[in-house]
Amino acid sequence: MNILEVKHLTKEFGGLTATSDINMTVEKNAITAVIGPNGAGKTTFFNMITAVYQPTSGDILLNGKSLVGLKPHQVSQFGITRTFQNIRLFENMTVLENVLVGMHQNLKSHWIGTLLQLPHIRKIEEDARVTAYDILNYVGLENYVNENAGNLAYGAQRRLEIGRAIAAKPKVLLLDEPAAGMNPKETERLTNLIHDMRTKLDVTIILIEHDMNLVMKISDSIYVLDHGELIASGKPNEIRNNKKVIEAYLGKGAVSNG
Amino acid sequence: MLAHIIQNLPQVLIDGLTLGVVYAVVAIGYTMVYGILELINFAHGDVFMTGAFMGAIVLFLLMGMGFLAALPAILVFIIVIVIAAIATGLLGVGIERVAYRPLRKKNAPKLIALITSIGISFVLEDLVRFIAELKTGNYIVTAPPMFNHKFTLNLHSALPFFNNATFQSSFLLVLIVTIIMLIALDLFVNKTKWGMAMRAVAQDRDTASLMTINVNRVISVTFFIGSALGGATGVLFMIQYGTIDPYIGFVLGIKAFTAAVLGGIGNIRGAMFGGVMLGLLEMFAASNLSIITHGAMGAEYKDVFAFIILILVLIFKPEGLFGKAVVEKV
Amino acid sequence: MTSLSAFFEKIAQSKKNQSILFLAYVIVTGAGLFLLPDSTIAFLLLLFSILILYYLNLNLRAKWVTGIVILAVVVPFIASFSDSYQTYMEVGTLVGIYCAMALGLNIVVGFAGLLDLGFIAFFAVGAYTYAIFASDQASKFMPFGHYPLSGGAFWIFIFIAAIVAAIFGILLGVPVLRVRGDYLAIVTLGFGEIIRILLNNMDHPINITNGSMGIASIAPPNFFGISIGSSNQFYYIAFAIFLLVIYVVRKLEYSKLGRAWKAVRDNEIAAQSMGIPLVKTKLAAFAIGASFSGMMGVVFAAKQMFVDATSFTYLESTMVLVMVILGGMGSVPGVILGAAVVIILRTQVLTNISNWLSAMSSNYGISIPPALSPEKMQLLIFGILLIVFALYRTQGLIPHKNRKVDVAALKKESEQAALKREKTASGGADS
Amino acid sequence: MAEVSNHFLEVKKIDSFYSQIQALEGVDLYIDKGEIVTLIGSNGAGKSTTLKSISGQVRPKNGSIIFDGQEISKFQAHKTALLGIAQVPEGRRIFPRLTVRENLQIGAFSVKDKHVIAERMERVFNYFPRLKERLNQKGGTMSGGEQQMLAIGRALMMKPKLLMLDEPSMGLAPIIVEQIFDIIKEMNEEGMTILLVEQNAYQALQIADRGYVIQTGQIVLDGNGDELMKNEQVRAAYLA
Amino acid sequence: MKLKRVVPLLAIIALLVGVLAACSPKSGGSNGKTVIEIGSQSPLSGGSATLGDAIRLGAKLAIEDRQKEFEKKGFQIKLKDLDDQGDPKKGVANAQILASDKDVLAVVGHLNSGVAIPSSEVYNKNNLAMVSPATTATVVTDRKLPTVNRICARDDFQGPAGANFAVKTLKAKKIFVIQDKTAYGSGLAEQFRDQAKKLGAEIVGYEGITVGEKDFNGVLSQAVAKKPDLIYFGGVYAEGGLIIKQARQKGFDGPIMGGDGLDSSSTVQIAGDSVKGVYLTSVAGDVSKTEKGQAFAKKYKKEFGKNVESYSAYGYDAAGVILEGLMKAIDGNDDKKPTREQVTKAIRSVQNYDGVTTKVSLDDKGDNKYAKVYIYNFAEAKYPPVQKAEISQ
Repeated sequence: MNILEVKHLTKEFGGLTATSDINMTVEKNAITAVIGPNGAGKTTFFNMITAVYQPTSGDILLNGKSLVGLKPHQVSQFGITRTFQNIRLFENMTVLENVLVGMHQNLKSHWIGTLLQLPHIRKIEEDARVTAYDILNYVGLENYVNENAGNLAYGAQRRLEIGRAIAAKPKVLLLDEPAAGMNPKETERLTNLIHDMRTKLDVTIILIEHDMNLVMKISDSIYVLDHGELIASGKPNEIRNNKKVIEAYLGKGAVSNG
Repeated sequence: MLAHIIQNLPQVLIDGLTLGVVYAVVAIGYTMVYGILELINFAHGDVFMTGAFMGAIVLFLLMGMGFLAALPAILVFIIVIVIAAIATGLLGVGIERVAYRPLRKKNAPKLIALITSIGISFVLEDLVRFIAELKTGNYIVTAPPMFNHKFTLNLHSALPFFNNATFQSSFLLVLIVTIIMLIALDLFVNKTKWGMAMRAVAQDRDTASLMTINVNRVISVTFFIGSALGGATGVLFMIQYGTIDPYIGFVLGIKAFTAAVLGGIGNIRGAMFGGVMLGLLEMFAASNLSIITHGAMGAEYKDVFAFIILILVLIFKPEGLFGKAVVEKV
Repeated sequence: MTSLSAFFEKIAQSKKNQSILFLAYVIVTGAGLFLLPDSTIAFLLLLFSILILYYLNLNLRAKWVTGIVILAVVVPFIASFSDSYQTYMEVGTLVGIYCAMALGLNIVVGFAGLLDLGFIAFFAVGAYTYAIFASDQASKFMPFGHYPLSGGAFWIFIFIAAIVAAIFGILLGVPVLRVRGDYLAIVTLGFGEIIRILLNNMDHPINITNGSMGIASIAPPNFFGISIGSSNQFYYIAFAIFLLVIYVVRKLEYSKLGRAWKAVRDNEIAAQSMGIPLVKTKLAAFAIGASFSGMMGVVFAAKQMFVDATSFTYLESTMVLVMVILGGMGSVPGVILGAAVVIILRTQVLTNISNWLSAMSSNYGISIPPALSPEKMQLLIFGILLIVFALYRTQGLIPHKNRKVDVAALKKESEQAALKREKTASGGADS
Repeated sequence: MAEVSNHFLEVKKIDSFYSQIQALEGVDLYIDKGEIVTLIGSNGAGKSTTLKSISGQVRPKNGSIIFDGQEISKFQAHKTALLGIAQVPEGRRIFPRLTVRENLQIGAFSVKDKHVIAERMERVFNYFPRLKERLNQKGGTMSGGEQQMLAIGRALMMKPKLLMLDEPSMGLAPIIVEQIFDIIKEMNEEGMTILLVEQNAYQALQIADRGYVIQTGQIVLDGNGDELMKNEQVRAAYLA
Repeated sequence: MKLKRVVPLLAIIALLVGVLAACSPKSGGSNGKTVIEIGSQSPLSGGSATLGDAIRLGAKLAIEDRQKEFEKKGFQIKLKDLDDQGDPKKGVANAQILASDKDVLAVVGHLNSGVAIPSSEVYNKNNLAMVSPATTATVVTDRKLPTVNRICARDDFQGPAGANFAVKTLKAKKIFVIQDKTAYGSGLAEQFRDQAKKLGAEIVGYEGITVGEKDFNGVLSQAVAKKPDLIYFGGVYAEGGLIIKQARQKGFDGPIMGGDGLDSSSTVQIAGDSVKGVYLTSVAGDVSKTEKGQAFAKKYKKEFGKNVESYSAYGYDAAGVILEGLMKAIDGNDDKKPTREQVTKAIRSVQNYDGVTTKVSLDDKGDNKYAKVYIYNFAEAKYPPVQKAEISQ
């Protein structure tokens, strides 16, 4: 079953085409990778799915419903959350609070209830904290619960972004370069985490990544963008041997040597 | 009703232009600093005020030494405006050194720099008031009258639907000097090496520093020019209106800032346009609001009128009339 | 020096010692105020105990109870022996009023990160809301009803004003949402000015605010038949509202809404991506922040018995902002301290120094020009304070700290919950 | 501190931070005159930070940087540039509202002599004839490839002793990337010392004399271009 | 304790030390005399500082002049002068200070009606008598507070008096009214407008300006275009001076008229030569007209090194009324220090007090029956202007 469909998605910035006519179908519970050189339009593509940008033309369908024209927070409420390439944490809030913000749309508490100290609202908040702790545990940040998010190390910040995103209980999770800045060991942990999330959290994952090891290892399918155009898509093996991809991205050397 | 408004139009234009060019030059000071540091320099209005007082001091000194009577007025004026401009320019550089540079080094949030600028503004207002009061017992300072020859623009005989308009020679002086300043600034910014450096720093500070540009020095120069222009305008203001007090900068500063935002903050030509436009609008509102509203709203609503126009402009064009929309990179 | 600090260290370790020392401090300063009833220092030192209390290592509830007892009972009681009783209580009332306002602005600036330079407008709206109906002003444009309303209406008006101010907050918020960052500053400034000019001019064509003449003879509030007119009575009203505001702020700060504010402040785009509606969240900040000011506006109008537009200038907006920044943006105790320091400086310290100087000049013939009077140098002093704080203590007097949760307890709860889940899961499998 | 170095540029054990986060941890590298050295690594590994630490945009907390016998780790960016280190920043960073001519002129900001500036501009046009056609166009209106040429040209206007390029291939079509790399090679052959930061490891290693691999702020491998190209680890991580 | 925690504490302590200096012990009357204080509140800073300072100095001189009489009875009179900054909030806070000082038995003040109204609520609560030399707004005494008195004329006397003069004497048929949107300016301008209308003059415009600005050309070009016979300005000299000047620059040669807010040397200083042909109504008489007044002016100049302002003499007389009442209260209390109630009553009962500039008899509202309005004209750019008429109620 296709959970997400992207049809002819095009974005222009004042005459410059950032992405043009991108089509993509994502099966439920699949892991899809979007690769391509820097500046190929991958992040713009993510921004359109999450409504940070509105596409110039084309359509995005989640479970058959169009997302075009929605506000970012509505897209999130529909079940798509994301992480960011240049980390966007709430730096002056604690790690736990960051995850709690992620849970925002699923919390049934209301501020008037909070002021009146209604017992069931208190219960919701208490449970939320426990759940948030569980999530932190899950992404391996249980020792930084009270730390300010801005003070975490780079890799930990990336994991917190993932934790925050899954706290929103997304149907589709977009990861923008989750392994950037991680060493091989951390990358391996991340790879396992992504695998695990797919099975445990029943989530569909789309990721942008440059680390080919990771991409080839976990993706069910790969889409390759170059200059805003989709130049190839398919299973990892197909992509690995696609000439166009090799020329545009992996480097010509890979052909002769590979 | 319309006839009334049209009759008065030449006079309103002259008065609006006088006030508008003053707004324009002060607005440029805001815009230059904003363009380069993305900081609203709230103290700029008070730099303008300090310039007016420095001009007054020089003028009184010259008068005390008897130069005022001995020299032609225009020469006295040039001496006064040049000295005041240099002094306020240096003041601006000093303010940047003391209050903004340390924050830049610390990478402090922008709001903090805004707070220091409010602080500087308080200090300047009070210091000037304090000195003026200590000297004269009254902080309202009246300059000796200069350039008060009266002209009448005899429009009525040629164009009977207009009334005659009058102005003083100081109006011509203000207009000519501000236009010279605006042209000189425009040439400086667009044609000289330092102007180029300023634009480069405004566009991309990090990269500019890679081009052997001493960013701090460029910022100092920017503050010097912006403040010197402000100070010179202060002198013009003193000559045009004759009376200054330590709070003129506050009142005028808010308006000039509004003008800068109206034109698109960070854009020098936008500030010029915004200033002149605001001056004209205000003058138009002051002389015609009660005619238009049949007395329901009088001249006292002119500021409301100005602010509402600003808010409307910002709602429909959040980056101002001449500003460029900045797309945040995600 | 080292022995001294070691000594303090030792004391600081024991809660009991701390409490004893604190009690001793309160007694000594209280006795000081009792014996030197006109000494402002004694009064301020007694107030200072609240700050000490804040730093004590006691549990939260004990601190709250002690604080409330000191402010509601000890201070007014001792001060009542002084000739300056009303002055002290007036200062206390003003501190209460401005603390609530600063806390309101703190929601907008500190929590939600929206710079507001026209905040005093909401205070004005609150004050006028009450003033119009508690004087015969309303009868000038209202075709029905008898005005002034009775003093009992005051209590209702506190809430009406909160709502009216909140509506104005939303009115301001709507255009502001399109504008970003520094543009926001000028729009809010403009809004504040518009409100002030309107209040000053709405005497024709319909006389709503009585224009620049202001509204005089505002009826005093009435509390079960007691007419409230003096500062010591208003002190309790201001104090009660202040407590309410603190309660609201403390609860909201760590609620879903509070987190949403801070998330929007820290990163708008990420916050939206987490499902936070930007418009609603920002408007809530403006509305709630404004409502505090509105409530205190009513108290202010009732206390002054006269309102006019001159009390609501841009400078006042800046002063409230100064309180927030000086105290520490986003930090509730900091903002309270900031407001207290600014008000006490303005109304007591500077005035006292000026009076002393003028007494010097008349008693000893030392002539000090009035230009030198420190009271007039308020702006200078605040200006220097602002600069110094911005440069050297960017985070304010009491910097904001995030509340820390008890990790051990969370861990335990989480384990228990996991156990429970397992049980039900296995139970489900069994059946 | 009298640090000595036998190399043209030597970076010794620098630690650099972005606000509180450590971006570089004891990075060591050197470049000799006339070399092309490349620094490869994934996004966020610390490549750009290394360049910025050398150029003075980021001030390293510890360690030293010696250029031409001079300790420069405490220098501000414009001073470093005056010494002859030019950096072509990541993403080109040309001045969008300056014309092409002004962008080039600003590269020679420290030069007073107009003839010298004209001369240098001619040299830049030799490498990038396309720039000459667009002299009066605003920088921001040019295509990505042209912008990259302009950025390199702007750096050349400084007549640098060391040219540092930060991801020149970023977002460019392969054919343009090839052109750019050819020009880089050409410049090097004419005597320019070059430090090249690239994600496109294959292409970078092909033209480089030596290379370093950086991972989470640490240099994990170094060697000459061929060695690295054959290294299994490098191949696995970057060449797919 | 960590250093970071100590810093804010130290900051606060530093502030407290600051207060220490401020807390002067009450000097219990030199040479064994009982101290009685008279408060004074007027703006010593801000746009109308010239007027405010004149009140303060006038009061000071009055106290010095009668000190001997009180010393004979064993009292020493002191002036406690506060700066209300023309700000109602400041005024109220100061009023609170005065009220809580038990030695203060009466207050001279204020200049601005907007400040006097809320402050007098505090005085009234504390039974503290106030005698105002200058607040002209009708509402000040219309509230019928027992503590509130004034010796100057009310707006509903001054404004109409000006209108009478403008319409009847100056024969103005078309009048343009400008006001500064303050309590004082609006109040006066409104009274003027209403009376002028009643007398059959046409009000061709009624406009407001913003205090603190310097450019009033917008309003003035509207005014000049309407070709009025007279421009009336309700407001203070800071704006008034400029309006006069800019109106003349616009070619308006007719008479310009204003209220007592223009009755200051600063008007001349700001307007310069343009001030010629300006008329003003003032509640303050010309001291130079009488011998008594001339003597006062001389003494004032000698004492303070400044020329008298319009309100110098009114400050002097307001304090004089207080001292008169105080003396009566002392006499009525067996030469002991009287209570505030006694002083309040005694002041209200002052009749036929002969001051340097006005005679004072207070009515049941606290208004002065003998309050007069004077009309002045600037024939030359020189202060004081020439007195043209003296109008009694």
